[in-house]
This record gives sequence, C-alpha cells and structure tokens, in this order.
Amino acid sequence: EVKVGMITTLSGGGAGLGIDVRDGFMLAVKQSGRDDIDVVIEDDQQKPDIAVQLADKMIQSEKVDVLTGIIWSNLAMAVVPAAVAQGKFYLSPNAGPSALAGAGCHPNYFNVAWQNDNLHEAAGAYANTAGHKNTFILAPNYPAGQDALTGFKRFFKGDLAGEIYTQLGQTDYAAEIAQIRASGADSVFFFLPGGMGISFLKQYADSGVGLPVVGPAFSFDQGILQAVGDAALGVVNTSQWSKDIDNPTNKAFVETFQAEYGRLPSLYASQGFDTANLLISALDKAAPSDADAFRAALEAADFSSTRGAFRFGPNHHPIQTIYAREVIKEGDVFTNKIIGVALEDHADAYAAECKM
Amino acid sequence: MIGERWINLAVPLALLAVPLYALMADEPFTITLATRATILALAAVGLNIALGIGGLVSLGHAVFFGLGGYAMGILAFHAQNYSPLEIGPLTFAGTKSMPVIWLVAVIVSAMAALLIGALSLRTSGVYFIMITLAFGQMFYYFAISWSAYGGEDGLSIYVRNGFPGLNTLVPIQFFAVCFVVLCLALALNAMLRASPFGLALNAARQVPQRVETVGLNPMRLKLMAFVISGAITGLAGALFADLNRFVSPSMFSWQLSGELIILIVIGGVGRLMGPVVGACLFVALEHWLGGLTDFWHVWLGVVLLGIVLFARGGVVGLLTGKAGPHV
Amino acid sequence: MSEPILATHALCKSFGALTATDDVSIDLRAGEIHAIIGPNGAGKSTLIAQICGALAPDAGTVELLGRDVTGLSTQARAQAGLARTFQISALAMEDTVLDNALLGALGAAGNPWRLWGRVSRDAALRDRAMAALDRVGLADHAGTRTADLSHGQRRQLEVAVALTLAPRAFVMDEPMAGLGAEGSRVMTGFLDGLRQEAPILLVEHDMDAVFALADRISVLVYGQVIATGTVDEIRADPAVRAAYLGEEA
Amino acid sequence: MSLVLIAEQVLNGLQFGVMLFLMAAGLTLIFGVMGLINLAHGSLYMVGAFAAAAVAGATGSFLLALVAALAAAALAGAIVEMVVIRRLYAAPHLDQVLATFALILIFSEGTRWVFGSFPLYLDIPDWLSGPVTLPGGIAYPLYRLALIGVGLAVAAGLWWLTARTRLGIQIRAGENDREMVAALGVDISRLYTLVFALGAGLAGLAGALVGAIQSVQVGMGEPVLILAFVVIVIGGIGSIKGAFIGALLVGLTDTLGGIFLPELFKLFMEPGAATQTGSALASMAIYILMSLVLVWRPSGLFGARA
Amino acid sequence: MLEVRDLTARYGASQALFGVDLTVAEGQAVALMGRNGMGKTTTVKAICRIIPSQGTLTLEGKDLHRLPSFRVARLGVGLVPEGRRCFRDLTVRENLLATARPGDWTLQSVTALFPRLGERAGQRAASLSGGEQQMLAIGRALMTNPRLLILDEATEGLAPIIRQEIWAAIARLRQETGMAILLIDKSIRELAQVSDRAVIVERGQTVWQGAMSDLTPEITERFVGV
Ligand SMILES: Nc1ncnc2c1ncn2[C@@H]1O[C@H](COP(=O)(O)OP(=O)(O)OP(=O)(O)O)[C@@H](O)[C@H]1O
Ligand SMILES: Nc1ncnc2c1ncn2[C@@H]1O[C@H](COP(=O)(O)OP(=O)(O)OP(=O)(O)O)[C@@H](O)[C@H]1O
Ligand SMILES: [Mg+2]
Ligand SMILES: [Mg+2]
Repeated sequence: EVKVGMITTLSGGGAGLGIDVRDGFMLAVKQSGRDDIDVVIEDDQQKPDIAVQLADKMIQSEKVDVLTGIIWSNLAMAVVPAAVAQGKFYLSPNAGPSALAGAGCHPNYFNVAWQNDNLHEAAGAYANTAGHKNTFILAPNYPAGQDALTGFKRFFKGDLAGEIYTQLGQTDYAAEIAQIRASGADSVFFFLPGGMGISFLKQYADSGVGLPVVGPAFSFDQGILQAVGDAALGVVNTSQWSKDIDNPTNKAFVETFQAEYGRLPSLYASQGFDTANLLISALDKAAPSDADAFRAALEAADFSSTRGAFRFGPNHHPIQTIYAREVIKEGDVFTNKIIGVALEDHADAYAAECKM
Repeated sequence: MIGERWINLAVPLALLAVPLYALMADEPFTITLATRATILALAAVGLNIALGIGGLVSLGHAVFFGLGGYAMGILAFHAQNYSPLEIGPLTFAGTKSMPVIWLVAVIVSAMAALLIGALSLRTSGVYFIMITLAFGQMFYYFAISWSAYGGEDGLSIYVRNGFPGLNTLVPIQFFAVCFVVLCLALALNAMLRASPFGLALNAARQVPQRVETVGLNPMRLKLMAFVISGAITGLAGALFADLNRFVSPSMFSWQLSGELIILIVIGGVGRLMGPVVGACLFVALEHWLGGLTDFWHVWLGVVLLGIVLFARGGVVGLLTGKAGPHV
Repeated sequence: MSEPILATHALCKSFGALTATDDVSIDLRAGEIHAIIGPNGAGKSTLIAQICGALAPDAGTVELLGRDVTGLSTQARAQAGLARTFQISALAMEDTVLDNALLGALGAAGNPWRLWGRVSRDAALRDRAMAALDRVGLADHAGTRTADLSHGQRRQLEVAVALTLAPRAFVMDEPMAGLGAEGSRVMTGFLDGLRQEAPILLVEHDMDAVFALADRISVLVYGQVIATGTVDEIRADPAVRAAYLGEEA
Repeated sequence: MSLVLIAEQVLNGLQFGVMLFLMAAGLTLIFGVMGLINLAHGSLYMVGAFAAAAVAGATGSFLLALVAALAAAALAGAIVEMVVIRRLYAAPHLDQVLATFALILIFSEGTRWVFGSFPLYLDIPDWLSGPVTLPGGIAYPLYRLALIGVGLAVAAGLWWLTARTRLGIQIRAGENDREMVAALGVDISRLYTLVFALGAGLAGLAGALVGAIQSVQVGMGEPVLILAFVVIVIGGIGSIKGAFIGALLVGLTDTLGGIFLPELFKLFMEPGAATQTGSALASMAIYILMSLVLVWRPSGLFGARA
Repeated sequence: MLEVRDLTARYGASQALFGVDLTVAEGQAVALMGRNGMGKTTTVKAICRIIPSQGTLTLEGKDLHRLPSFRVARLGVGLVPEGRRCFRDLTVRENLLATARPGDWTLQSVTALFPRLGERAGQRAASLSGGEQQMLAIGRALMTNPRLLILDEATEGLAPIIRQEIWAAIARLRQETGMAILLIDKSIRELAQVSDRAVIVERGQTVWQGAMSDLTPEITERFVGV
C-alpha cells in the first residue's frame, strides 16, 4: 500500500490544467490494475499558501509517501523544497523551475515533464531551422516569462527585432502588436500561457500583421486550442508530446483517454499519465520506504512513455526529444500535427550546477 | 441570545481546545489549520482596529501582511545563505530568530502604514478603499518583478525560524506562539476600544466634524489607528510566512486584502471576536467544503450569502442579537 | 467697554458669483448674548463656519481673546476656547449619550492619545460629562443610544457637548431648531444663565427666544450687516422689518 | 520610434480607454447611482461573454450573440437584485461587499460547472474582422474602431439617461434618500431592479464585445473589475463624464507606460534589465496615477461629494 | 379621509407608539401636537408606511397597511419630512421634478410661491441654506399634487417673514384647493390660526383630540407645556 498525495489546481481559471493532470494520472493508475495505490487529491486553488498547507496535511496527517500534481512554478517552489527536505519524494507532472534543476536540485525530486526553459529553447532552435533571422520576442514579466525569453535566446541565432515584457494577466495587446508591426521583424516568438495567449493570438490574427509565429505548446494545447480557433491555424509550436507521436503507448493512451473522459487528451494529461507510469514502474521494483532503492528505481525510468524514449539526466530532469508541431483543423476540431524535430535528446541547461 | 462577554471568553477557549484535542488524537494537520486560522485572525484583528473602530475600510492591508512576510523571508533568506543584507551603505546580518524578525516586521509595517495612511487619509469612503488598493497593487507588482527575492516564485525558507526556549517545528509549539500573540493583540484591541483614544476614534468614524469642534484632530486619530492596525497585520504576516516557511507576492494580492475584510464581516464588524470567529469559520469551511466537490466554491458562496442575509452584524451579531457599527 | 472675546474683521466669502458674507465685522463681549438674525440664506451659517474654522474666508480676520486665529484649524480654535453647536445635529449616533459628552470632556482635557484605561472609569472625565448632561436635563438618558433620542433631545445633547468644553465663547447655530414650545422655553432659560459663564454668539430664527435673550442683535441681509443694536432698536428698524421680521413683534 | 507609430500607440491607448469605459459603464451606473459596491460586476461581464460564446456557437450570428449577452446578463442582474441586493440597501456597505464576493464565487464556479474548465470560443464576425487603413497610413483593426463607436454611444446614452431623463433624476434622488423617494411616490424597488439590470446588461455587452478579442474563460471578470473600479474612482464616483475621462486616462497611461517606460530606462540601463524594470513600473503605472489623482483631488476628477 | 385608530409602532426593540387615534376629514387641517419625543414624527412615518406599524390605518377606506410607501404617496399623501431631507446631490430644479406628478402645482406655481427657489434653480440642494432647503422640501411635496399634505415641522428654521408667508400660503392652500393638511409645528399660535382640529399625543398615545376652539390654555399647558 502506497499513499500518493496529489496537490493540483481544480478550481478557478487554471483548473483545466490540473484536471487534465489528474485525469491522466488516474487513468494510468486504473490501467495498471493495482489497488494498492491510494491517491489523495486536493485542490490548491492556485494559491501558494494553500498548497503549502495541503502538503503539510498530506505529510503530517495522511502520511503520504510520494507527492505530485503541482501545475505552477511558484507553487512548486513553495512546496517542493520543504517536502523533499522531509524525506518525501516529489514527482513533478508539470512545473520545472530552474532553481530546482540547478543548485537547488534534490535526490528526491524528479521532474517528469520538462525543465521550464526546454520548450522555449526548442522554439529558438526551430526558428533557426525555419530560417528566421530577425525575431520579435515577448513574455509576461515574471520569472517563468523571463526564463522563457532567456531559453529562446539561448538557442536562437538570429537577431532580435524587439524584446518586450508584458504585464502578467494582460488582456489587450494592441500596443505590442503595433510595435511588432513597426519593428521590421520577420517572425514572432511569444510565451503567454493561458488566457493571455488566447487574447494575443486572436488580436494578432485580426491585426493583419501576418508574420510567422512560434511559441511553446502551452498556448496551443488541446484544451485551449478550440478557444483560439482559426487564429491559431498554421502556427508552429514546440512540445515534447503530441497526440500523433507514433508509438503504441501513445496510441493506446489517446484512445483510452478519449474513451474514458470523452475528450482528446492534452499535453498535461500526457504528463500526468507518464508521471503515474513512472511511479508504478518504480513501485514494481521497490517500496518508497526503502528510499535508496526506490530512488534508483525512479532514476531508471523503466516505463514506456507516451513520448517514446524517456530518460532522466543527472539532475532528475528529462532528456527528451522536443518536436515542432503545427496547428491544423481535423474536421471541426483544432489540433496539432508534428512537422519535425526541434531538438533531439535535449537536456536542460542547469544540470551542470546540480550537485547530488 | 448570548452576552458578548461570554463570546469573548468562549471563542479563544474554543480555538485553544481544537489543537489540544488534535494533539491527543494525533492529527497534526488540524493543528496546522488552527494555526492558520489563528494567524489570519491576528491579521484581521489588526485590520479591525482601523476598520471596526476607525471606519477605515482598507483594501490594502495585504501590504502590511506582505511586508511582515517579506521581513521574515528576507532576513531568514540571508541567514540561510550566510550572505549579509545590504541596504545602501549599511549591512545587516540575516537572522532566524522570531523575536527579531517580529520587531522588524512591526517596525517596517508601521512605517509603511504611516506613509500610506498619511496619503490615503486625505480621501474617505470608497476613495479610501481604492487608494489603499492602489498601494497594495503597487507593492504586489513590485514584488512580482523583484527578482532578487524570487519575484513571482517567492522565497522558500527551509527551516522554520526559532523562538528562544521552544522548538517551533513542533506544530503545537508554533501554534502556542501564534495563539499567545493573538491573545495579546485581542487584549490590546479590547483595551484600545475602551480607552480615551478608542472613544475619540469611534467618534471620528461617525462624526469627524464633531471631533474637530471639541478640539481633537480626527485625521491624526485615524492615522494612529491605521499605524497600529498595520503593525499588527504586519506581525501576522511574519507569522504566516513562518507557518508556510514561504513568502511570495500573493501575500500582497488584493484578494488577500479582500479576504481579511471578509473574515471581519463574517465574524462581525467592530466586534472584538469578530475576526477570530470569521477566520475560524472561513478556514473550517474552506477545509470541509474543499473535500466535498470540485465545485465547492459555489457552496462556500452560498454559505457566505446566508451569513450576510440572515446574520446582521455577522456571526457574533447573530449570537448576541445586536447589529454592529455601521461601516 | 471690555475687550471683545470674539471678533470678526471684514470677513468676506463668496461662492462663485454669490457673496455669502460681505465685509462682516461683529464682536462678542464678555457676559453677553449677541444674536445674529437674518433671512434664510443671508450667510449666517457661512459666517459661523468661518468663525469656527470650517471654511476659510476670502478676506478678513477672526480674533479670539485678542489673538488672530484666522489661520488656525477648527480644532486649534476649539482648544483656544471656542465651542460650537451645529444647525443639524452632529453626534455619534451609535454611541450612548454619555459617550458623546465624554468626547467633549476628552477634548477639553486635550489628550486623546491615552491608549489604556477605561474612559468610563476616568472620574474626572465622567464627572465633567455627567455635569454637562445634568445641566441640559439629559442625565437620566446617559446610557441611551443617541440614535434613540428624539430630535429635541439631540439638540439638548448638542449643547451639552459644547458645555463640557467649558469654553470662553459659544457659537450656536439655531439651538432652538426642532425644539417644541416647551423645549424652547427651557432652552431659553438655560441659555440665559449660561451667558455668565461665557458669552454666546447666537444664530436663531425663534424670535421669542432672540428677543428674550439677546443683549445685542446684528441683522445680516445678503451677507451684509445692515443693523446692530438692542432688541428695541432692532424691532423698530423698518429695514429689518421689511427684510426679516415682517409684521411680527 | 516613428511618429506614425506614436500616433498609432496613442490611438491604441484611447481605444483601450474606450474599452475600459465600456467595462466600467455598468459599474458606474450601479455604483455611482445606487451607491452599491458590486464586486460581482465582473461576474456579470463573464456571464455576458459566456452567453455570447454559447449563442454564437449555436447560431453563428454575432449580433444574436450580443443580444443574448445583454439579455442573459440583464436577467442575471435582475435576479441577483431581487433575491440578494434588495435586502442589502439599508445594510452597511461591507455587507454588500461580502454578499457580492459570495456571488463571485457562485457565478465563477457555477459557470465552470456548466461550461467546463476550458476557455470558450468567441470570435470577431467576418464583416468586422481585419484591419482598415486610416489616414496617415495606420493599419487599424476595424473591430477596434467599432468598439470605440459602441463605447462612445454608450457614454452618450448613459449621460443622457442620468442627467436628462426624469428616470435618471429619480435614480440619483434615490441614492441620496431612498426612503424619501419612495415616500414621495416612486416605486424605488422596481427602479433599482431596472437600474441593476441595465448595469448588468451593459457589463454583459462589454463582456461579449471584449470577449471576442480576448479569452472567454472563468475568472475573466476579476481583473476587469479592478480596472473598472480604478477608472470610476479616478473620474469621480457617480460621474459618467468622469468615468469616461478616467477610462481614457487609464488607457493612455497603461498603453504608453508599457511602451515608453522600458525605452526610458534603456537610456541609462542595459537593455534586459531596463525592459524588466520599465515594465515592472509600467504595471504599477495606473495605480500610481490613481493615487496621485486622489491625493490631489480626494474625490476624483469630477467627484461631486467632498 | 384619513383614519388612524389604535396605531402602534416600534423601532427595533423599543416601542414608540402605543395607540394613536387621529382622523383627518376631507379639506380639514389637523394639528398634531405634543412635547418633544412623544411620537408625532413616528405617527407620520407610520402613515406614510416608512416604518411598519399595527392598528387601523385607512385613507378613504383603503387599508394603507397593505400598501408600500410609494402607493400611499400616489393615493395623494404628500410629505414634508422632519429635517427637510432634500436630495443633496440634485439641483433645486431636479429636486422639484424628481417626484412631480401632474396637477395644479407646477414648477411655475411653486417658484411663484417661493421665488428664492427660482433664483437657486441650478444649485445643488446640499449647498442651500437651511431655510432654502425647507422651502424646497415644501415645494417638492406640493409638486406631487397631494390631497393630503403632511407638514412635519415645516417652518423650522425659517425667518419670521418667510414663516408668515408659509402660514399664509397654507391658509390660501386650504381656501383655494381644499387640500387636507396634517400639521406638526411648535408654534401653537399659528397652528391655532390655520387648523380646524387638534390631536395631542403623549408618550405614543393620543391623549386629547377635538376642535381647535376647544383647546384651552389649560390643556396645552398640561400636554405641550405652554
Ligand atoms: N458650498 C456652497 N456653494 C455654493 N453656495 C453656497 C454654499 N454654501 C452656502 N451657499 C449659499 O450661501 C448662502 C448663505 O448660506 P448660509 O447657509 O450661510 O445661510 P444662513 O444665513 O445660515 O441661512 P439659514 O438661516 O436658512 O440657515 C445661501 O444662499 C447658500 O445657498
Ligand atoms: N430611529 C429611531 N430609533 C429608535 N427610536 C427612535 C427613533 N426615532 C425616534 N425614536 C424614539 O421614538 C420616540 C418618538 O419619537 P418621535 O420622533 O416620533 O417624536 P416627536 O414627537 O416627533 O418629537 P420631536 O418633537 O422632538 O420631533 C422618541 O422617544 C424617540 O426616542
Ligand atoms: Mg443656517
Ligand atoms: Mg418629530
């Protein structure tokens, strides 16, 4: 019997992501057929202080062995260091702040999704391939946004026609779009998660600027894409997962997920699914109470991922292939199609700083 | 109907009984919840001095809560990294001692309250609400982009700060610290409202022109209340940061300011125990309803609506059968 | 003739095109009741507001006990010995009658910064407040919530608060307003005795009271003092009759 | 930075201001006129956007969607007024704050219950999409020009309603003394339900109009609520003119601040840090503006009451 | 036309009226008298349905207890409330128009009665002098063209000359329009001149009522104190 504590966002505007992670995770648990995995799920309301208290609850009262579920970097930063310091294992299904990948890495912390910079780095690499020479980049002014632009610049070889930080939660981008138009750029890279991305894309499409756009998968994911609509068609985005990645695990995942929940799985669902499978693969080998053996079993990552090949780097972050996808319309549904590989077997930039 | 005196006695006892019971039943998380309620109550007790007696509806009290939190965060961060804290030409060592942190939290928030109060008190009514909100938002956006201390990600402190003679990592001991601070704040509040200052402040809320014509300065009375209020809320912020061992800009958010007001309204505006009752009820609701359904906010809303519509003067008002002051 | 306790010199105040007080110079001497009468809108309340510091005059000065107080705030003037009652009661309605009186006592003591000790247990403050309530006949209502008082009782409390200040001069804006016939009579008797303590600048439309009380009367019309004199002089003044008194008296 | 770009950005600022006014218009009406602090205004805005998205999805007609948004929000407003708000006019302001906060919770999570957790699709109709070229060579989205038009029309209509009609006079009288208005023969309850529904309807209309170029999602109303409050407080509560000027000021400050502050900091800082500092300051700009205005004029630019 | 019998009312926990009886016949002027705090204003508020009450309360046979405040007004009851209560933020003109109903009283006739209101037509009510506000309150009630006018301390704070005008106006109103009037005022002399009947309340109860001519100095001395 293992107890897993899942702290994720189930209410409010960001609930979609948490629900997908949870559903993906629970699907894998169900498919494993194991009845000795007890998952305790709690809603963090996207508030750091609530998340911390839920972690306390799970550790103190529920006596969980493994924690998982957090969507947002700032919540992860609030919960993870304390949790792993108390000897718990934490498997991240989404957030991957650089602080936890570099100097702040920990033997009990595993990231099953990506380091925050990864998809942006891939976008930079793709922009090179696509022949973009002069790009305009923008992101919200907060740590993840700053990381995004840094990540993009790390791989992009062309010039920057402009670099803007927008306000977190901004909904109107007329001014930014005017700047893009005037900048003489040949392309645009943006990282605007959630509603910000929807607003930007709609307004960008309506402005008639028409330059090619590249972005990380977050603004083009299954859950959000329908809301963006035509404005997203043809946009290239980078992702470590896509529903058309051709391997049996992924095919089965997409099918069973759709059958179980009546909707297409998203990036987050795949990450939840992989997280659960990683956990199950480790449980097959050792119990969490035997921390060293369990850790070794996790490090081995001996499970079949929806992404195909999956392994951990020395800092317990994935080394994985990141694809370039294009938004297409299949019948009435907007979705993504892989058009190439942006970065092969990509590791994050912070591994070297990690001493463990 | 119950006399307010009984409520003033029973509520703290009940708040004390919960974690003691949890200690015996070995439910450490219940102690954490009680601690959370205690700290939020402390913050709201602070606000209630400005709001309940002085009629100053501040939608910016998160500023002080956050400043208290960051006072803890920054001092402990520097202690944790063994790096000195440099402010201009001055350098300070960080610290992990609660009393020192509290002192800093109180002083910093009192100074901020003095400044914000002096500017905001030029206005009144809804304008006051909004100008305090504006200050709150300024601090919030500043904290978000202040990358030296983590920006939006906040600051994690790995080990709870220490209090001489106690092991604050033990939940019940940390609760005891918070509870004693809350009781002191309540005592201060009770003393204030009966004191000459309280009388004058109370009148300054209702008829400032009358207070002027008896030779007193209503602005200064209110400013004083605002400063005391901010200092207490700042202290609560430091404790809250210690409870979570984490600070982030969300401590500055307007939602938090709003939540503090709401705690007071639930409990009863201007009632000594209003904030305490409100905080306990809110934390309990959040905890119990959260387990029921994904859409528990709907039910939380319904309960709150019920309180407004059927309990004039908040829960304390319902129990005593009297409406509170009109704010 | 003694030094005036309170005096205005050429006070002027306009609201836009309207001149509410126009070059008003009046004074108040020890032991007297000086009544200001005049048609509605003549500028009486505006004059009082300037004397008490609620409005800044456009020109002119206000002098209290020989000192120029024009630049002082309301509370500084109150501390210097000026007590005012409002035309429309300004009282802390949620508090008890005693609390309102205590506020006055606190103002007289001049130190509201004591954060400890029950104000109601402070014998000095309490005695002072109760004495004032007693004098206006509200002692029995000390524990009543002010909001529960009738209009008339509120007027009495308004005066009581002024009394607690033991001021050097009173400025009263229509203290009889809202009082019944009996109440007015009682108040008249009361003010009559009060003038020994401190002189009263009295704005009032109740002519029975004014004629019974006033040592001097000034008549304000369109912001200007058109006449000053004793009761008989004013009663006989045709200009005053035309502008204000009508056939009365 | 070219002159044309600057002109375009000023236009953007004005346009954003008009959009803000559209969002604030209903709030001014309810807040200024009825003296009610309605935190749930943002929720009504959201209701409008969701209703529009649902109807546009079902019928494909944008105009029908707008009508639906107006109707749904007005209906929600009327119900809310009759069930909850009506009992709170005499209550302290803070009770209204708590009640309308509770309404936010109910509306937000209720909407998520009905529509799910993902953003909905609502787009500009074809006949309003794409840019047009303005004199001076500025390519400007037609839809945004249409928004400006609607905003101006709403401003004029509201001003006319409150200042020129007897209904408006009665509404304002009711704010001063509800009891007396009723005692003199005006059915104040019905009047207030009407006003609340109208304010709510305007919020819903704004939600739909703005929703077409933004994200229609749960929680979309809260940031709008704060902005709308900032706008009407800067302008002075109860003044439609104030709200309009306030909205333009906020729009210009926000837009131009976001563009020029980073540029300004680049003059004496290295570009990366300058962008960060500049945009940090830009996000505070409207709040700084608001506190400056209030310190200067404690009851807003056109506030009636001292 | 107005019939009040055994009216009781309370403010929260404290009872203010213990049984007020009062009738006003068509075209009659009735003075409601009593010391301060005896329940005159409370009676008026109950009649206008501003506060809840029990007992008999009918206007021309219609039970007012079944009607909300605004319906009572529309039946023809015009109130000049104690303390004026003008709409502070409205201009004088708007105050007059806000609740106007069609009839003989119009903006012209009211400003003819109170020329000062005409002069101040565009000014905010809050900045009017006390007396001007009082005129405005009367004018406002007249503009609803009532058949029963209730004046609660309507001459409070007015200059003698204006008070005389108002009393004259009231007398004229009675003669010319036959409007019924319920009056509360502290000046017994003037009440006696215009009223037909008097009702005296003491501690929330009617203690005396009858024709004005029957009101002896002993009675007023006993109940009103003069
Ligand atoms: N803030 C203001 N703005 C414009 N006009 C004002 C203001 N305050 C007062 N007034 C005008 O100034 C004149 C004098 O007003 P004031 O209140 O002093 O009269 P008053 O003599 O006290 O009258 P009353 O006896 O009726 O109380 C009035 O015509 C009034 O309308
Ligand atoms: N809002 C209120 N709340 C509680 N009690 C009140 C309220 N208003 C009046 N009372 C009480 O009701 C009683 C009757 O008051 P009311 O105002 O009817 O007297 P009144 O005869 O009009 O006196 P006055 O001549 O002073 O106006 C008084 O004892 C008063 O204390
Ligand atoms: Mg006056
Ligand atoms: Mg009365």
